Amino acid sequence: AYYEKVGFRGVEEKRSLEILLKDNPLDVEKLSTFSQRFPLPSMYRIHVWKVLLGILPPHTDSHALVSRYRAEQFEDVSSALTAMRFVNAATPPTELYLRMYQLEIQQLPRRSELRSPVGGDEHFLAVARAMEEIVDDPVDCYWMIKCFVNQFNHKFGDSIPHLPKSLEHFLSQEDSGLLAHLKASGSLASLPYSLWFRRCFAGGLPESSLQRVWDKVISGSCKILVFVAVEILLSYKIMLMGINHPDGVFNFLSNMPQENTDAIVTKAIDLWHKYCGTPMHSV
Amino acid sequence: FLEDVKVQARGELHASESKYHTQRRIALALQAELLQLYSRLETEDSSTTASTSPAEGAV
Amino acid sequence: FLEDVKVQARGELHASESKYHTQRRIALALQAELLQLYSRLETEDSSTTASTSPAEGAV
Repeated sequence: AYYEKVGFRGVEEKRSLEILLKDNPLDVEKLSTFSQRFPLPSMYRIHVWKVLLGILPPHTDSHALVSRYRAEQFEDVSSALTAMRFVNAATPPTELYLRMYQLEIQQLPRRSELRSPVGGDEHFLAVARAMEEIVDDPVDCYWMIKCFVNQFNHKFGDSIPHLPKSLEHFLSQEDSGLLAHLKASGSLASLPYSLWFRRCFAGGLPESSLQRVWDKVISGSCKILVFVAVEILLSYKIMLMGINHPDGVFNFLSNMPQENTDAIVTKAIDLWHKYCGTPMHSV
Repeated sequence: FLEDVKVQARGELHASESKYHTQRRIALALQAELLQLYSRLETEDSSTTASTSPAEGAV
Repeated sequence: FLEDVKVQARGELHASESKYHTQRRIALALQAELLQLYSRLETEDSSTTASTSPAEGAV
């Protein structure tokens, strides 16, 4: 039954994605729709993400040239930072990526004032650490972090502040008792919203689960983040009902067990489709 | 089809322009760093002069 | 006509790449200057240390 449900469907899906990837130029719209509806097969994930994030253009004839340009840009920035002694051979890659990003957006701090990372830096580093788990090649990794962060802020920057309200709404639909408890204990106001809605669960979910959530974020939905949060709350309901202090709730959710995360993400995607519909473009 | 060729060219041009703009930012960052270093050198030079001049005066 | 568009696109890409390479040379020159300054600063720092240490030794 499992094979029929997941395996067979998976083969069909993979075949239709392969057909999409043979298009030249690639139909970015259709690739987004596919990625909204189905999990990406892991062998194609990075390629599809690069197209959806605009790292590779739709025309496959241009991929070799553009990849070369991307690699040159990476090399230019990283060697300049080395010359400026912002980084050296011992610098962890994620910190290198942070400094590269800061240089590119003209927000590189003075070297004399190099501080330990703060606020937005920490979000960037969390995303970088997670991306590093998913992407081996440093050039690809940097570009994906940079474009993920840029696209997320650009597309969803205005929506992020509303996501906690949205979470409250859907939780009231799914489990009003749990919502009432979270409200009464004062926990609702201090859930780990930054981890959930700024870092997109980077550092909160293991990479195998995280990449299925990011499939949806990269292909155009930030709502999925709300449903993942709802499912996390529902999964740990019994535990949460027993904690009466907001700090306790925050700490538990910030370091939640990493066991059932695949199931949580699967349920979250189902819930998201239930409330927001399945994108119906033919694939 | 013509549109297609244009879109493809635009994709390549964008990637090239992105490299160029980043190079400009690199140059700016390098200049800022150089400026800082030069002013540090000047401060050190003048403090060296300051510390040696009393000795010279004594001679 | 299509050929025309392609030639134009190639021309634009060349121009952009040429701008890029010029900026790159500028950045490399700045980096070389930076390297020199760093080594000058280090020499001065070490000579400062060298000149003060005998005095300390005398005390």
